[in-house]
Amino acid sequence: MNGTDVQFAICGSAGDGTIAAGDILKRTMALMGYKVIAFDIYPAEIRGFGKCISRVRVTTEQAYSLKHQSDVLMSLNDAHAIPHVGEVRDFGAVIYDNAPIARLPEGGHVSAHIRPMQLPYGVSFRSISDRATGNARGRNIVALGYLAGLYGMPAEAFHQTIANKFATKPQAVTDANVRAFEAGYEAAIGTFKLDDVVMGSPLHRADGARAVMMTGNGAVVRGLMDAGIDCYFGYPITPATTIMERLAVEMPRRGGRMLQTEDEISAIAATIGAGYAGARSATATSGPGLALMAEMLGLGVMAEVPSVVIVSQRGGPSTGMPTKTEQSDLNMAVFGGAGDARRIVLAPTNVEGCYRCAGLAFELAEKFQTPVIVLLDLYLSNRYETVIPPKENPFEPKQATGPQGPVFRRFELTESGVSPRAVPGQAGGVHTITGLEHNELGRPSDQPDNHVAMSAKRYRKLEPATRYPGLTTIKRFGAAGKVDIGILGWGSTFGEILEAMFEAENEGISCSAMKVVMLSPLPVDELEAFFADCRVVLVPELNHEGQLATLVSGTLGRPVVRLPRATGAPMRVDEILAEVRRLAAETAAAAE
Amino acid sequence: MNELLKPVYLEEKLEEIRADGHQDYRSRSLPTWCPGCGYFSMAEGFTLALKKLGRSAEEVVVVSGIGCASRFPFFVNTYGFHTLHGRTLPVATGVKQANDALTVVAVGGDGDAFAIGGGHIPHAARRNVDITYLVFDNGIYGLTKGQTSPTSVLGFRTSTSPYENGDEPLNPLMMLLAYRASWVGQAYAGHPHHLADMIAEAIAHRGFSYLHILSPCVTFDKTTRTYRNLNMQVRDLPSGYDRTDLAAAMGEAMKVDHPALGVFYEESRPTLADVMDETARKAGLSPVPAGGE
Amino acid sequence: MNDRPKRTSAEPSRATRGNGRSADTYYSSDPRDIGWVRQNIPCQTACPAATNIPAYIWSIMEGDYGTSYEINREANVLPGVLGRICSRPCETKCRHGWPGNGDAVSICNLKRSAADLKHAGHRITESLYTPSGKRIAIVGAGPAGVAAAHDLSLLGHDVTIFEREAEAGGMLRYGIPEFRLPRDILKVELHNALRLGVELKTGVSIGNGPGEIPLSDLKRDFDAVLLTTGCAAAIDLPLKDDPAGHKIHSIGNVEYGFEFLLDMHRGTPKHVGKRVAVVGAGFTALDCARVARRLGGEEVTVHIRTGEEYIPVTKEEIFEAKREDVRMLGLRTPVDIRTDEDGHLTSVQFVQNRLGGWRDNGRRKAIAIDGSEFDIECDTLLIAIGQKTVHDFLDVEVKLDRWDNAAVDGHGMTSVEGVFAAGDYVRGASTVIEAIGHAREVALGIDTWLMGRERRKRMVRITPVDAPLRERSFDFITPQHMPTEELGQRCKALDREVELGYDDRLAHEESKRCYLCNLAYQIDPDNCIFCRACIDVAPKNCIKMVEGVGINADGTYGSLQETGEWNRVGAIWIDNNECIRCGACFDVCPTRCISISRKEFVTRDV
Amino acid sequence: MTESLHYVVIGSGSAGHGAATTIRARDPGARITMITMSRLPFYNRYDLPKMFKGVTDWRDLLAEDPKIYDELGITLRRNSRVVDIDGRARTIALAHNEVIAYDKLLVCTGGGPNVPAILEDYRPLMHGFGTFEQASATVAALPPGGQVVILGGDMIGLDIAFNLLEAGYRVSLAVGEQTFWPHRVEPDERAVLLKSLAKTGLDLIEDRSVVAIEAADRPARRVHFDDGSMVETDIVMPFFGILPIVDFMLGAGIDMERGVLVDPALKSSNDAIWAAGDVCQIWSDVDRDYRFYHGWKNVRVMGELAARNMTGAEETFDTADESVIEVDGNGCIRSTFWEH
Repeated sequence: MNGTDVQFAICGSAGDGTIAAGDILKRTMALMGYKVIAFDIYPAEIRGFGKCISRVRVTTEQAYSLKHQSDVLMSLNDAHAIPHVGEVRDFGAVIYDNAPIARLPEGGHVSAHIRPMQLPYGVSFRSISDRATGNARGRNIVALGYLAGLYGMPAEAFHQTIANKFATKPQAVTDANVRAFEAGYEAAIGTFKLDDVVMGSPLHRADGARAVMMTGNGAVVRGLMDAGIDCYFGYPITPATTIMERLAVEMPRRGGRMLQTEDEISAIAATIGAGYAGARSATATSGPGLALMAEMLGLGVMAEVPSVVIVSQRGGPSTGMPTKTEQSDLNMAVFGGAGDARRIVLAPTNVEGCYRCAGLAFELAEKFQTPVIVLLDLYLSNRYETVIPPKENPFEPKQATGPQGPVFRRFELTESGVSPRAVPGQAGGVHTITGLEHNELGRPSDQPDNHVAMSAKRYRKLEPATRYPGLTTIKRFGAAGKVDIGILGWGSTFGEILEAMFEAENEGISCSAMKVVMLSPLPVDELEAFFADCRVVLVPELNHEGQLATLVSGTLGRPVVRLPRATGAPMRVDEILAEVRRLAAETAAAAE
Repeated sequence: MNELLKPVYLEEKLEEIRADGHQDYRSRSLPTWCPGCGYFSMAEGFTLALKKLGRSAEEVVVVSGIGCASRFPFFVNTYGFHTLHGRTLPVATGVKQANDALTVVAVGGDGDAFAIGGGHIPHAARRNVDITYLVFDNGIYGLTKGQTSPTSVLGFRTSTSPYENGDEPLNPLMMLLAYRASWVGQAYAGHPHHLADMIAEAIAHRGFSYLHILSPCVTFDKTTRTYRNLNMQVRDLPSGYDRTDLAAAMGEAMKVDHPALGVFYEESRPTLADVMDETARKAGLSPVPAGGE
Repeated sequence: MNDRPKRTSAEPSRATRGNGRSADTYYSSDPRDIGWVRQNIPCQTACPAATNIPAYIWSIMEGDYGTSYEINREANVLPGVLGRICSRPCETKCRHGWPGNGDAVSICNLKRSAADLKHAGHRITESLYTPSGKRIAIVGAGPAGVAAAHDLSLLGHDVTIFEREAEAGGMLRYGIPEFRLPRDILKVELHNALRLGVELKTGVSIGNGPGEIPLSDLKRDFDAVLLTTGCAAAIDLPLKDDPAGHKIHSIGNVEYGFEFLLDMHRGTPKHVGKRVAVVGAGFTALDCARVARRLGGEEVTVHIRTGEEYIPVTKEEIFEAKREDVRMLGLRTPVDIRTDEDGHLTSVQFVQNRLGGWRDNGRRKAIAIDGSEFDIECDTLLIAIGQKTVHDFLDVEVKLDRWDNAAVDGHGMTSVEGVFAAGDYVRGASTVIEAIGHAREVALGIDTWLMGRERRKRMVRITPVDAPLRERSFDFITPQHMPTEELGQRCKALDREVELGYDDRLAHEESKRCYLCNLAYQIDPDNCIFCRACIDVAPKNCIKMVEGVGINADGTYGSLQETGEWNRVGAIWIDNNECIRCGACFDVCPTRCISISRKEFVTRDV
Repeated sequence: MTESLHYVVIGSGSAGHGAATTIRARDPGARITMITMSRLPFYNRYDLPKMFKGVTDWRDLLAEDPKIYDELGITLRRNSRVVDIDGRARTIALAHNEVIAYDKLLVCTGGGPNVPAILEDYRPLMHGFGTFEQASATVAALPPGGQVVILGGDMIGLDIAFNLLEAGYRVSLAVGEQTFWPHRVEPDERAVLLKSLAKTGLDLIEDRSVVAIEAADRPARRVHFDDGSMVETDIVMPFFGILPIVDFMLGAGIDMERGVLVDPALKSSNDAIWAAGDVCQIWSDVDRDYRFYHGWKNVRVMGELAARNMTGAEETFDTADESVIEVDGNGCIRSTFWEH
């Protein structure tokens, strides 16, 4: 391997500082100029003993997903880390505290589970922290320091990150953490490194642009902010909450308004209310919240009110697995609710896509006067990637609205299907909108011809969305032209698909991958072309039934091979690869 | 000369009405409520109130849910949003958040407000969103042709309580007072002038104002909440009543057999917008808290 | 009668925020109110005497026949008379008879019942003016003269009536057969009219002849003279080759009906043959035919130029005549009278007509068909084609109009200062009620002229009514038939009254049928919430959403400009022209913004 | 279903490895845990000198493919130090506070370098070669063609010395009592052997005793002798034979002398504990004493024997090779210790 490609996993219990350690690690890596993809897994529990894992993949070349195998696992809590020892590759490292204070039963220590090809590093984080800072709370930072020392990372970069992280706390906190880091770092210097994990130097961009690190949710926030969000309404729900939390910080500083509502229904209701009143307004939720919002989204479609709904999916149905990732809300996002309620659904595949989709969602919502759902999942919401921020704000500012002509026909049946729009406060545009079927003036009408015309309008107007400038609605990767295996994917899973596809290419398999960012309306022409090029199309996704497979297969009337996996964890590259290999073999056999 | 007996000359009256202009606040569409419905009273009172307050049509947004009362936006010539069952207040909150300059009036019936939408009221009230909530309480579901509502009286027979309603009706005024609505009043559809005045006062109030409007359902309730009965039951608030006394307001609200008309309670406290402004001020002074991204 | 549903002001607490009203009266001379009454009370408007019909019917409905009688007398001093023989122009205009509303109210019968059924001890109440010292001579004690005398005497003037005949009453006494108008009724009514101090001089002719008083004397002796001599001569029947009909007087058994009746009522015994032909189409013609039946005529036919549908006689009259075996034959005009060698009538030659266009008076033209002459054999011919005024009694020159009637100005004064004229003498042959109505107008004119100012003026009195006075069920009551004498008995005596009059039950039932058009239902737009509950219950298209109203030249309202656009609706308005005063709207109005007031003409001191 | 027995083997050297595989062969249902302080899977320490010839990756030193542990169902516990054995409770305690219960325990912890008391203080200044880590550090500390001072000798040290010479380093050997450990060498024999050693290119330092070691810049070490002489060198490596590693089982309640005292069947005084390899002293009926039997072959044999006995056999250790050291025809030293 030419460049660096190391994935660290830090696992501990909530309260161990696992995520914080991972956070410092990935920020430092980003600061140093590496590309970073990171993903934290939180427990559903508030505190106590839930498992936290922070995975950080550090690369010099572009990576598309986390690797299913980590190079290094650092355990801050053996009980939680033990199940993850297996994810460490052969000749990778497992780092753990070799002096826990509680007596453990047999197998209770992570060392009991280290595979023969993995390399153990027992370090007494606790006692080192005790010595360095006077208490054991800094053991996560000790461990981080140990990691840094073990792999020869520059301590100064970590110092800076630590200082940033504790900027709002007393200086003593920063100092203690730095001491803990240094102590761990020194411990590592005295450790003989046995694994083959190697950190090379980061590559720096020719244009000198500095990458920043963002989560999918963070990128969503940035996108919403850059697109000029006026109002946000939300109700806390994992894994979307961080969007609201960050907006709560950012929006008041820029004149926007963030309101925590009493439930998701009111969140979407207020979002649509604000959208009606001319604001760029958004809400964010997860599957259960989206289920509650379904009725309101229908209203948004019917009343043609712009609104943006960020949905970060998690394990379902019902309360499901709040802290696990899943892509099982596609059906609801695309079809959910009553009636023929076509809306725009975007599913970014990476953090940068989250930024663009969130910002463009406002443009689309405004241009096409419809709710726009940006469909993330926990894995994408919470994963960190290094992103080069655009030099200039790429989003169009809010478009002026206004009535045209003496009689304001809010729902005029135009050729495009998009009607003139006015917002409250504008003279000459007074109108009433409704969730009832209505005529061009917005008056309730259940006449057959009218319903046909209006339904057609609501579908017709969204067609150009698939070609919206600046938005990648669908894209093919890998070999062009005819291939044996096509892999079709969406959302967070597409990173794994790409990794698998490139690996398969390396193995000589004729394959290609396509991501579908716009799930509704579906870019049918491009999909048709892709299907025409592929002997077999494989659709890996994180749900039980294969919802994209059903959507695409149903839409195109073409067979697909499903690879639905709903485990709560991200898709495994090796699993995709295995399926690709199997299909390639079948294809080859069939060809003979 | 007896002025009361003096005949009304139509052309003069029409001229007067045209000059007054309150009919400009009406939409072109005729209200689709049953003839005689008390909701007409609020529609008319609303237009009179807007005229009285001098609000221009385009700066007013009427938000409603689902139900007979919620058809209201179609019948006024302001911006209107006929939303979903029970979701009036959140949508109205959204509209107000988007533009403080708008006069936002939420409108709904008793089912919309207290059954499906009951969960939203406390929050709009406690946040003191500067909107006006007009609830038209006829104690029945009219649009679905006569089922029991949260304010249906005990013993009321409806299509869903064929053996008489046994559920204690809730007391909206007590609820709203408890929720800390900063303006709580009650009016009656049979007293349109008073109703119009109350709507005007409710809209003029800065903060969350709640006006409970007693109205008969002339189609599905021929026995309980009729004009005849209400005419006999309603009363004025006692003389010397102190509208800043929450305990007194509660006391009056408890007298359900003889509902009082008037302003039960009024207080002045920061609105949601005020809080938002204060938040913005604090945000401007503070370092950026970490977290989130 | 006491089982009538009582209406109570059921809505309580009205005084707090309702359209509270206290009982009071408001007088308006606003042309819109005057116009309202004219527009809304078609019976009263149709009545030449402007009888306040709804008011007197309401009194009947309340069981108060006396008051009903008094209300009648305010407009028409002879209710008992007119209740029997009135031509009933009111009934043809009655709102209840409008298309879709059913049949007209039997107004006239009710008028009669007021007179007939009032308490035996009923006392007439009149308001007398202070004596003015003015003296007025009235020539002719027919209905016009009596009516004028009555009014003028009330106004404080000294009135003397000069009557040529032996008794007062004019055509009432001498023209109308007793089976239609019993003479005792007439006598009482005339007495009631004149007993306030009118000096009645009968058997006194005004004229130039011997024993007659010249008009100029009257003019000299009185402050004013009123000529109410009516139409004192029959119109001649023009015959082929004899346009003036001279030969008619020379033929036996041929007589003018007017003179026939006059003679008969003066006491001259009259006879007719078996076959009696009557030519004419008015009350006189029918009276003649019916008298002929009673005098022994077996085959009595009435010959009409047009058709019975178009003649100015009430349907009831035609009906009763037919029941008495009088045959009505239409589309013919007499052109000649045939006689035998003895000069006795043998037959009448008619020419066949066809119907032409409409004439101004609402009747049809009859156009003779050339060469269609035919003969009808008969023993007696009675000609009753109309009467005309005569002026040969005048010794001063009074200008005539183009119909040879006296020409008068707005006050009723002729071209001669101080000489007024009223009734048929001015208007030509018309109905009794027209004569009375006109006479009363002229009486006011005389008073104004005499006193130098208008003392009385017609205004609209507006009084509140708490609740609707009717029930919707009243609208479905069918007209109560007038009981009549058995056919077998009728012709046995000339003075046996045919129509027997309503009893109390019939009168009350019929009275309920009146819409009481004088009740104005009005919505107060200031209190209206535009809920359309009233429209919903309205039995007719009587309540409208309006944005404007047309104003007629006379100040009355034209058509309402309706709109279906909510923001153009200025008011929900009750179209009183459509309104049948059922009261349904009043009952459903949630804000009690509908008021009821009684609007009626009154004549008030200025 | 009866509970399968839990065999715990402490130590992952030849003895432990051989024992574990043997147990597995004889008791397929058994649970087998192997505990070792080593951080690497089983590799042959005798191969470590290859590192001077450029073999630096431990994977090239593995004695077995680590997959066999999975295949054989042997739990390999590395980087785990046993700190106590409770012979009654049949549990062992690990340094990281984990307690493991056993049914039968085999101790084959081998031995650690024997460092004379006088050199104790200089441990940080000396390089070892007992483990891959030590060897790697040693190799890393050596500049090309650098100087090595080997103190003591012993057969392990000599092997390393030869490899160092072969790799082009300069090697000084400060000979002493343990130079030919574990062979028992008669004084005459010793002279021959030393002569032979000198022939190999070793710079023999004789008749001097080390008294101090000093860190310096370049070269990094100075070795001071009792005669006041001083040798500059890059590294110093002590080789004074090995001592059984038994300190962890002082509280086990079994009979020990220097090593664990076992009967010829390799069972200790506790019925559930066996010992094999460099750690055990075996009763010799011949010698009427407990004896150590060092050397790769012996160790391996002991491990397997103990395993067989633990799994029901009743064999005795009676085939021990006598260690032999001699100078062959080419004048080269030949030792049974080195035969593997």
